[in-house]
Amino acid sequence: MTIHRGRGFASINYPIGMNLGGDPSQALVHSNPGGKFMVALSSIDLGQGMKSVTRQIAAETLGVPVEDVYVDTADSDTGPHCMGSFASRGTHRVGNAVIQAAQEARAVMLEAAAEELEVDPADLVTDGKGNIHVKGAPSKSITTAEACGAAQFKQGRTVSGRGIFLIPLSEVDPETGEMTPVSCFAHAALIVDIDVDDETGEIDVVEMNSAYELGRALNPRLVEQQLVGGAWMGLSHAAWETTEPYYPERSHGPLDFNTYLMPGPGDIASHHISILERPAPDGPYGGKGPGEMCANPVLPAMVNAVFNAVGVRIDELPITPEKILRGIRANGGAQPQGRRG
Amino acid sequence: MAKKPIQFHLNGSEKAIFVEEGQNLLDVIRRGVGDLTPKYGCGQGTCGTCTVLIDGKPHLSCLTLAETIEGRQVSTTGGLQRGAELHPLQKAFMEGFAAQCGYCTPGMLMAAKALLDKNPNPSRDEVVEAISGNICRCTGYEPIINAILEAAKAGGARRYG
Amino acid sequence: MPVRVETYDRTEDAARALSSSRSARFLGGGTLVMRAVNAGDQSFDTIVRLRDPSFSTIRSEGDGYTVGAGVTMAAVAQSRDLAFLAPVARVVGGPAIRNMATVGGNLFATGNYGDFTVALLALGATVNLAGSSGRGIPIDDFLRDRERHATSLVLSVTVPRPREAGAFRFLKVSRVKPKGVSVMSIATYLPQSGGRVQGARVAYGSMAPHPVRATGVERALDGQALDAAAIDRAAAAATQGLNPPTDAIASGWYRTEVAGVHLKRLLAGERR
Amino acid sequence: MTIEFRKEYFADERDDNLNEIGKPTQRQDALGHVTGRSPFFDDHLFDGLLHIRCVRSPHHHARIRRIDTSEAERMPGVVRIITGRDVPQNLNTLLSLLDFGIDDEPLLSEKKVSYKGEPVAAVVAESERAARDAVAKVRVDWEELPAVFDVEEAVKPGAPVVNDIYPGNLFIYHGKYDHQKLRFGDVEAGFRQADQVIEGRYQMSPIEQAPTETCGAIAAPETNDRYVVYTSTQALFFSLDTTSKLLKTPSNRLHFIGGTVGGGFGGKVDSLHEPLAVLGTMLTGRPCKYIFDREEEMQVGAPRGAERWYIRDGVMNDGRIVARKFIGYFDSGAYTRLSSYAIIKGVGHLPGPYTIPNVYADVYCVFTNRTPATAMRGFGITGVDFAIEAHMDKVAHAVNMDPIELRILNAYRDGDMKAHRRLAKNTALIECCQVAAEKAQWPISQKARQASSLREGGGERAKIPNFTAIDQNGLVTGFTAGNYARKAKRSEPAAPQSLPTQTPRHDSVPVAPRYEQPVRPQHQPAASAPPPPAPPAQTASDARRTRFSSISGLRRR
Repeated sequence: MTIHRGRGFASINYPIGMNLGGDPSQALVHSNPGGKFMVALSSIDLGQGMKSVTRQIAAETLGVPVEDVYVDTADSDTGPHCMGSFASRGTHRVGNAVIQAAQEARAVMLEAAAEELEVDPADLVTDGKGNIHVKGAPSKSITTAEACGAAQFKQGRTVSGRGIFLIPLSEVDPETGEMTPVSCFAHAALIVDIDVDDETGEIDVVEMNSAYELGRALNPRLVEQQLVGGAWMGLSHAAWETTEPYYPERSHGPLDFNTYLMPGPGDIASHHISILERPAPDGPYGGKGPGEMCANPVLPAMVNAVFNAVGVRIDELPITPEKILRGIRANGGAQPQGRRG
Repeated sequence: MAKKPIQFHLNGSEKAIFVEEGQNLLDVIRRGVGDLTPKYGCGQGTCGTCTVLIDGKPHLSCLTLAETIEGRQVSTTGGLQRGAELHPLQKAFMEGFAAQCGYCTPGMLMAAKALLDKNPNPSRDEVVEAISGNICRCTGYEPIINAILEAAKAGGARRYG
Repeated sequence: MPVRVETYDRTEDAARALSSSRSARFLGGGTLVMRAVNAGDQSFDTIVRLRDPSFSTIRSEGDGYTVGAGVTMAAVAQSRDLAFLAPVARVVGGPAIRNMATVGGNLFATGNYGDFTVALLALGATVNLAGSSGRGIPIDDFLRDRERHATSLVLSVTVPRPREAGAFRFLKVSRVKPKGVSVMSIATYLPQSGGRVQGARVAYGSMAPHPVRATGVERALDGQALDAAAIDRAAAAATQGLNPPTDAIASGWYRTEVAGVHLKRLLAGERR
Repeated sequence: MTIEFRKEYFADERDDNLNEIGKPTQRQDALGHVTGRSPFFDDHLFDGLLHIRCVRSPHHHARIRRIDTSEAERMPGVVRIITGRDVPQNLNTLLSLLDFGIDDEPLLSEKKVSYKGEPVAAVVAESERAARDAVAKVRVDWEELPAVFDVEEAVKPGAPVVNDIYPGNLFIYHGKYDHQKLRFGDVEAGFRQADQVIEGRYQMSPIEQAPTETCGAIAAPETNDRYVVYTSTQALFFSLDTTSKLLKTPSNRLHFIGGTVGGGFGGKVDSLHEPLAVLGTMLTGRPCKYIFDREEEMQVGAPRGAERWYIRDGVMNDGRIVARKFIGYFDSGAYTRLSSYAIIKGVGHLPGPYTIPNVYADVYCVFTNRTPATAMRGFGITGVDFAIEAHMDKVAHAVNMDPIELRILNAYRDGDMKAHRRLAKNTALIECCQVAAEKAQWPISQKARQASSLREGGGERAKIPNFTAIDQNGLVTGFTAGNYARKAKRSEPAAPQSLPTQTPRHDSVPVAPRYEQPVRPQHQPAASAPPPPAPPAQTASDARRTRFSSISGLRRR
């Protein structure tokens, strides 16, 4: 038995959202008289953190603490239209809609504050802690709660805002494929180290090192969740998962989690991640969308690592011990390609 | 369809309820009693989202014939808190961002509780073994394993639920 | 058909209920029967339960142990008497499954399941059925006619105590760690006398529709010292007479190719 | 596991001093998750809830001669059996909401089934068990038809017709072609100019999204003659509007509630459950739940479709890629769902994050007798990225070059023209390559370490090729175009000129949509060879000014 260490590399970019029918999303923001804000969306939180990231975006834009904002997702009676949570579009598209809505609400709040303070609204700033004050004169201030209360009990204003994000519909040229598919791209590069057993074709994933560029990390912990979980899913796609193990034959399709294989908690490799943030000019606070791209580099990096380890090209996913073993047999034995780094 | 009366304890409080023949415990806890914390994930015993403790040991409620729990103690995530105070595992899962969609979380918490109740200072391998019957599709397991280890480090798990 | 549940306190009543209906299933830990109930399996409409405590006990008897059919994998793993079987019980399912899955149920597990039974087969256990007046059926025979025994109530299995520590070894090959179903499992019982293997029993799981003996391997080892040459001959004979199945986990080709490799590693004490 | 933020990269493009953005704020839903009280769709209890289970095809391809529900209807607990006749508008395609594609999929099939597991009837019963028992009693008289499973077999003349709307087993793009084209420069000229041509074939597997919560919906009568629907959908209005269309019910009579979903990964877009749950409620007046069990989720729920890619690269010995050609086949399964659009998205992504002067792609959306495919995390991209990056490794090997240095050499940079004819901006592939190499201690050359996405792009690399070889391969007639071909035609919505929907006759050649003989990609003579890509220039570009934008927190160039 020989265990061969192999290293594989892959780099990718990922289009954020998709220009499908203009890819719109909308948001409504309003405050109660106590200056607490509600964001109403019809967007879905599938675990990616939609409620949380839009909450931070709304708070930042409104200029209030995050505790003063709650996000309600997905009631079609109250949440305005959204295309849905897919294509890494949520943060980017919904985030932009929330910014627009929050800007409108913020403008009303500042107008109300200006009226109370008897100043020009253009001279007012928020401190993000619940206060509005005259730029350069912190003592001339009013709380956001007081401003919103005055708006709704004295001045007759609704502290509210509407937002939509819509890209002009991209036409696709039938002859050349010319189009404006998306608005920005995230990037990643990943190196995976694996051990391959040349008698059984089995793989152990030893370590991953990666760099992800995903625009501004709006919430670093949410980004971390996506990257760690996404890389696991990438590994899973690479070397475990299939609904049709003998594709294109339709036989032996798994019917449960015992036969639909995914890496278990004992299969995970240590993963060292670097995050780069090149803000997207059109993203909310420069954010892109890390949710989907995180898995993608792992698949090719894994097959490339197999080649580096034993000289077998796996061009059909998933990588299985059988495919590796057949490859080694076809080559007349393992052909390690030499250590990298 | 014939129904049978059963009595058992759910999170320390006594329940008396009629169950249908062949009904599984998950269904009884959720629809019968109204504790919605254990989740349906497969009905096959392959995902662990319905994990509950029966007399302190983890069981899959979807594969447990409801009438077999007559007189026994059943614990769910619904009973983890002590009053308003979160269980150390719940705190650690929050602080460690160990939940994304949150669907596997109640099952994970019960699997972890079963471990810490008998082994307050588990090794990483023991944690991995303890959650090996629970599928998580979001997190890649790492944050969950770390959260359980953190909860163990914080101690006091046995004083809860 | 809605499902009916019949609960008995006496073994003979449960056995009678089971044998009198082709559409009755015996409920052990629930991992097989309740899964089928949940899936709406139309092949049975009656669940038979037994509440006899002796059904879940482990007794030391003569040169072996009688393990109640209702004993769970968790109970096996914790039993001091059955310490030699603990490594087998521990690789069945996750902790929750092990608190439920029973020795009796494992005898009927199909497909990639039933690893515990593989160990029992290698150890030469006997299966004790209700109403068979104390005479157990050799597990080989039981497995051969497993379907025929579906209407019989398995009371217990009797497992001979291994003659020496280390004579019994077990390996489960899985794609998922730490818990996954079998690519294959291998159990070997190789008692030695005078430095030579006497009475080799080697069994596989997931290499046939039910756990089977690897007779070619046994022949290659019997009467031999367990040295590298004998191990190589055993590995070469690993799949003699077998036609391993193709399923979602692995193809028959792959199982055939790697059975010898895993067998060799098990016998040589190599761990991967 | 370690995570680090490399704030030194692109620091001048960000303002890192914002109040809430960039903070590790706790998730709004964390407390709900750890207490088990986050309200998923199935966490809403209704008295008198009915359960829906579908009767599914055991065959991959079969005509339905007769569906006999009489015995099932007499089963205890059965309240209603629904068949296709009960569905007001029993033909749909998901993206019809965006005028993309032709209705091609029934909610409950009436005439034939095109994949194993396709639903042909639904039982509504008092308990799940009663529904399952009744499903087992529905008798369907099937006439099995030959099936096709391989994408390249399916597009051959004489292959079984999977989907009557598309008799060639291919989705029609822009009312005009049986595939989506990408043409940029002249790949054949590029191959002639190249030192080496490297080819590869890559096959992605179908993959199940496998969320721990299976797909489902509960519908119930609401006051004011409306229906409330609790749903696991990933796209609330997609599901609402699809339900509105299939049930011919005004959208304001539907009140959809969701937003807390136990994982989706793309598998909860298809809107199969909401229409049937609402229909059940309409027909019985009672709350109805329709949820996949795990077995259905695994094999009937739409997977990420398999993709097959052929890549042919023309490469110079110094590693520059001068031409890249793709032939791609998306296995859409029996119906379109979202595969048609995945291809548009994928084509816009080609040739990957590299600047290549000649790029060609023909990508086919192929119908086969398997479970329809749909979205999944990485929609339209994951499969082709696997192909591209596996191929890049082969190219590196062939030219004996370090794989990372090969990527950096060919990487797109700010200002480069992409194959879909838009300029690249905001790029960062090179920096990711450099950081990954550094972390893993994978040595790369000084030149590769010093490269930058910000420099040496644009200029010659910003130009659209003088000549692009175009062709009419795969031309079809009989279809009109929708939104996505306005450049070709601006008039009517997408539809075949006469819809063969009411009585698809499998045994005769469909009349209306007529295909030209499928033409496989051919070499196109080129007028002149385009120049090779400009190698990255050696001079640093101008210093760029930054402008600070307060609300976005960005420094803009």
